[in-house]
Amino acid sequence: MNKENLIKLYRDMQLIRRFEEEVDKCAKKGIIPGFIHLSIGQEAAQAGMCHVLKKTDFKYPDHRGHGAIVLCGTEPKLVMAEIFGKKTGINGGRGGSMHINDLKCGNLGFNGIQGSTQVTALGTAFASVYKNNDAVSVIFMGDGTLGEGACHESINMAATWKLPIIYCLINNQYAISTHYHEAHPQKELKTWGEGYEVPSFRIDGNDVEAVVAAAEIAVQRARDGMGPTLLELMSYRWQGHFSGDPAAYRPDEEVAYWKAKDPLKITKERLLNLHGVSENDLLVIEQEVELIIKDAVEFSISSPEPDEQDGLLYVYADMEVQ
Amino acid sequence: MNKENLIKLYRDMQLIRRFEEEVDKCAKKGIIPGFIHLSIGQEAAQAGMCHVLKKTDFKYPDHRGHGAIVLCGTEPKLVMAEIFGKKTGINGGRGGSMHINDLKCGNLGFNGIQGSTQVTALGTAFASVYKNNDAVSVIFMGDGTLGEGACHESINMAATWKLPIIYCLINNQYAISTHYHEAHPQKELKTWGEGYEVPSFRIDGNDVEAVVAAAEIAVQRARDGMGPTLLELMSYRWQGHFSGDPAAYRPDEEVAYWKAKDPLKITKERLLNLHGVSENDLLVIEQEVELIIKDAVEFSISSPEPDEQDGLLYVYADMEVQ
Amino acid sequence: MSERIISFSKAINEALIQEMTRDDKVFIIGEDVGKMGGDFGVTSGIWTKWPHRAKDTALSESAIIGLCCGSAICGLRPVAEMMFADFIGVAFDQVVNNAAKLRYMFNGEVGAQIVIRAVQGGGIRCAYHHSQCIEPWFMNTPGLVIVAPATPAEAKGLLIASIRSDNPVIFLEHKMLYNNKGIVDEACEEMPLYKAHIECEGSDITVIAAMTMLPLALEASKILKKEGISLEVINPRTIVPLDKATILASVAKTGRLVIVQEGPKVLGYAAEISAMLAEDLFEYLKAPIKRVTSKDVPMPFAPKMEDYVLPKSSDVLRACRETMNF
Amino acid sequence: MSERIISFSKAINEALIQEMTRDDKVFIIGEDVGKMGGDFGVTSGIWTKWPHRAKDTALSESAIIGLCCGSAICGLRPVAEMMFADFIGVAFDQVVNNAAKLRYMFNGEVGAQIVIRAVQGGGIRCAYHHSQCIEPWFMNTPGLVIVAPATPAEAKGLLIASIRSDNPVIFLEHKMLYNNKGIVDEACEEMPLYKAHIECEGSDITVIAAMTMLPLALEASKILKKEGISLEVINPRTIVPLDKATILASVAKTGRLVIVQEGPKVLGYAAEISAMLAEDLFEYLKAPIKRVTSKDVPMPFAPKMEDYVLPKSSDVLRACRETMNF
Ligand SMILES: Cc1ncc(C[n+]2csc(CCOP(=O)(O)OP(=O)(O)O)c2C)c(N)n1
Ligand SMILES: Cc1ncc(C[n+]2csc(CCOP(=O)(O)OP(=O)(O)O)c2C)c(N)n1
Ligand SMILES: [Mg+2]
Ligand SMILES: [Mg+2]
Repeated sequence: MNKENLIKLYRDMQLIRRFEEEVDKCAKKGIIPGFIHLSIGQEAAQAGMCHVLKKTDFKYPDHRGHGAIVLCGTEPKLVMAEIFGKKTGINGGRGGSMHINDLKCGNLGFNGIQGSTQVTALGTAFASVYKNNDAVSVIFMGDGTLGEGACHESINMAATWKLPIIYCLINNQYAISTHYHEAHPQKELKTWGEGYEVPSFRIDGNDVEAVVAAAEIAVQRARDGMGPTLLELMSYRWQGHFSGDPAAYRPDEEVAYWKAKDPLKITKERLLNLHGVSENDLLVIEQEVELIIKDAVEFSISSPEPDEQDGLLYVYADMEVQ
Repeated sequence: MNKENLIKLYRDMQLIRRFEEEVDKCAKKGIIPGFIHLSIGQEAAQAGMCHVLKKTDFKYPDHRGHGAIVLCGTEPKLVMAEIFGKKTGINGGRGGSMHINDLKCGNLGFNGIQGSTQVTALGTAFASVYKNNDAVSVIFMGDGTLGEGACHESINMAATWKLPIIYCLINNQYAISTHYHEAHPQKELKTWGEGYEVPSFRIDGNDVEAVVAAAEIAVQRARDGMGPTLLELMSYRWQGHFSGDPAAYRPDEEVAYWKAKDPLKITKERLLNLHGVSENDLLVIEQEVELIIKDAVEFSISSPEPDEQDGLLYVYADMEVQ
Repeated sequence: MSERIISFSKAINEALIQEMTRDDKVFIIGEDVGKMGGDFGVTSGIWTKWPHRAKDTALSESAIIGLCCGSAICGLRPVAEMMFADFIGVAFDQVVNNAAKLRYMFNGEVGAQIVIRAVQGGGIRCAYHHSQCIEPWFMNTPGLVIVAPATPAEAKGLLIASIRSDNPVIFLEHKMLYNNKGIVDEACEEMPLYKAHIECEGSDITVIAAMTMLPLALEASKILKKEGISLEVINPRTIVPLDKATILASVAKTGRLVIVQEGPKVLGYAAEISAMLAEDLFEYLKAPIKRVTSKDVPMPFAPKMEDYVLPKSSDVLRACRETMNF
Repeated sequence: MSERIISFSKAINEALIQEMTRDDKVFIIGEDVGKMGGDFGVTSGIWTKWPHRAKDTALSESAIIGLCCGSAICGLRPVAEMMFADFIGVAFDQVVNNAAKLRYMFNGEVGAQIVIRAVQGGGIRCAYHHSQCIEPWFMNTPGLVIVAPATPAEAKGLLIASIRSDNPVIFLEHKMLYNNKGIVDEACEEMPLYKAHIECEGSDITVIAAMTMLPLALEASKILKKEGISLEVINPRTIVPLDKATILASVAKTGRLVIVQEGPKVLGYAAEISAMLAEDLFEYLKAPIKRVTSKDVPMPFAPKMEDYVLPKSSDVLRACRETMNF
């Protein structure tokens, strides 16, 4: 990968990291309502996948999807304000952390029921075929979500009809407290995709270059009408399932091992050692990101709460709820 | 396989064949209510599987399961009377063709929602482990039913927990009008099982000896605590989806090809040519079967209809419905 | 107006073809709806015309509804068939948590303009997994519209309106109605959603009855007329949202209400109508609001039992007489 | 009777441990119910005691309920957890077409003696996929029992009774109640199902309120007492089947009824209560039957909006005053 792209990806990952860290802080301060799933540690998987996508593609970030969401194209401050439940949020505060959509840039991160976007994506992918355009549909999902029956119905239909779908399975090895080997029979989850004769690859999900390379193949196959691809991106969430979860179910060494495999650190080292980028160049990027995040948090805090009656909007196309 | 067993299997298949033929006749005469799915052509798959099972095993025949049901141990006339909706039916006429249960012999053919028994069987199999007994659970299913999400949830859990389950998938190549290659991506459906690292075999489902051999392996694995096995038994239904369906969606040559592969004929020829059984020996068996079928039909026709209020029974354990 | 007489199922078929001709964003999807033309033959002839717009699927009801939602996001107008309404149980989440909430989730930017044709109801002797009435499963979920035609003309007109609607519509097709015949205008256009129809005017008792219950109510109205009891029979046509205005106006006039509903009594849709009246029109009521329903059991197979479980003409007559004599 | 005070969630935990100790056919199953002790910590300590009777599963709700049904056929008594009640949508078919009908399908020989613990309701700011009230999804299905405890003592006693029941029970645990504290007898045994509880006697208006709605009703009763309005507050405890006798007796006395229910109004369980009364006790009614409910929308995320959607104390007061002044 060339330097410019890798720098851009470093910036993307930095944006995710800092976004999530601030969300975490604000959640712990109690100024974000509800519960929050953070993607710290999984930046490379999200950034690498988003890197190869167009605005017109359909992206389905999941509950741990803030990272992919801020890279889809929505202004980070509008995402942050949504997480805060503010009127200025991209969905007017109706959705919150688990439901952040922005159709303008193909962000369909709306569903809190695991497995649901798997079958919804059949529809956006089907529409690409129906309308004969080149948009692909990318489902972000976790290892645990693979338990849902909807995953089977989805890949079965996608593979049969050769729909342009990418199953971007970020295997962070746990579903809440349950290790994927306790919930699934396969040594590698990619084996599941092979059962449908779907090209399936296990990739180091913390190596953003490896992710981009695999994602490019998958997206090209989809655009070429060759059907779905399953990418199993191995990664880890540094925190517990939700902000505040002590995650006592994971061995300390495991956490330490994965923190050492920090996707940002890996990329930074490559930039410094292989691409002749200076610490200072990166500092500039980090500061630029810092401004965005600071702005997002301030914007969110200072934004007004929604009107209580806003919750009554948009139920029917042609009727008002009283 | 020794002669005695093969003769017994011939008799079992003859019983299914003749049972179904009479059901078909009565349905077409209009003396059976509702609709009926016949298993003519699939006798070897049903008989071969049932042959290796005990009364204490849990059998889940599906909508095309009359054959397996009469081999589970329930008296054929009680099954027939149920199909007729008579008071003397094994379920008092409450169930009919699609819902014929008899717990005494482990017949759990109760479900008309495709995919449902797949997850129910997890429970009977789990109970075997919980109680530490050797009962296995056998799910009869069609190629089309594999579309249901429940199949995935079932095999995923069964394989992870090594539950004693056999997926007896009778691939008769059609789900109503839809060929399995139109609904599923795999060349062979057994590939699906391999996606869960479940031993999966495609077998000639019209060769009763091949079915028995495979079933024995699968059942032994289950009893030994080695987990589930998937058997894809290739076969064909001679009739349409339901009694009366003209099945115009199938090429005539295909039907002719499979009728030539008649499982009864194949077995009969083996008995005559390889085992020194005489035509007359087989005639005796056929006549014995004939008596059972005749008795079943007469019993069913002459049995009383249920009382109308019988439909109100057994809703709650401790309350009556008015 | 032409005097063309066609069946209920033919009326649905015509509506589909008419809308697919008019709008190439409309497509049909479901198990065996394409090549074979549907398990009940309702979609016949469509696949031949538009093979790419008549999709036969695997047995994957969640995928079917999910696909509908996704394609609706892209502006398409899918019409899905649930071969038997009961099977929607395996896709319940997709209906309730995806289709119904899609507009809300998307801030009104898009919604799930999908139609789910669900073949429901008892009477054909196919027991508890192929005979249920599903509207109570969905009525508590805001965002859904539930439509219930009783005649071929309604089937055609309401289906056209449902396809054009920007809301997700569950379109109930009672299987016992498929062979019923009636006058349907070939050039028929949409019949308005959310509007009940007064089938016959009367002054003593308002009787509300949808789908197969409507003939029972109309029969009762003829019989009771001879006894000097005048029924106003209302066919709701749309079950969610109910046409409150028409119902209230009628009961305000008659002061008496009997609701005839197929399906178990407990929290069937008759409960909502009754509660609505008990709340909004109390002072006009002259007698208890009666619900004539199926018995509270799974549907048994044997004809005698099934007939016993379903509401009967005599039940309607008894309820009306009791109401009148209160 | 001991004066021990414990939380609602602890009460459930105790009930589980007590029944698992008593009967080795009882086991628990669900996502993260074992090692971690449940997403809300309700099953903590069980896996340590009985690792083989506390099964952590994949995200497979249909498999969970299906497994429960199958194991019930073999005589076991599973207690499943739906981490959030909303997720039962993906297992809807298993509840409605398998568990509920199992006894019927098996001719009464066996039934689904299973408990599904479903964590439901709004208030914790987690929006429309984690805040729903699910009882209306299931009430029209014969064969199911739906239980709705409001206090720690009820949680314990009713859960014990539910586990011992031979019917499939949906056991609603409102998440806003988990931290509520109350007196619970350590040796507590079952509290009878199907019995409503009169929380306070009164003469003017019967108010029915379950789970988190009960405190609203009790608060209203205190406030209105000062205005000379006497409320009889009934906690139904079991929602299906309703304790008709207790409710009818109360309304026969007061002649007025207000039902306070969380969840959208259209065909919420208040509709069934209202319809039941309008049918059976019409002559005793002095005023319209009022339903105080959530607004008919998906649950929005932002606190201000969520609070606006949920029923409030002031809504109850207004409804009672209007009823009284009718
Ligand atoms: C149908 C359904 N079941 C359960 C949940 C609760 N839930 C949310 S996330 C989650 C774990 C998901 O694990 P995984 O897919 O590995 O994603 P991760 O959280 O690890 O990113 C669970 C059980 C849900 N939201 N929907
Ligand atoms: C959930 C569900 N969807 C659809 C049906 C309707 N249906 C019954 S059998 C059948 C085809 C099944 O095909 P297959 O599994 O191949 O079995 P076969 O009929 O060929 O024996 C269909 C679509 C159903 N009963 N349940
Ligand atoms: Mg995970
Ligand atoms: Mg088949």
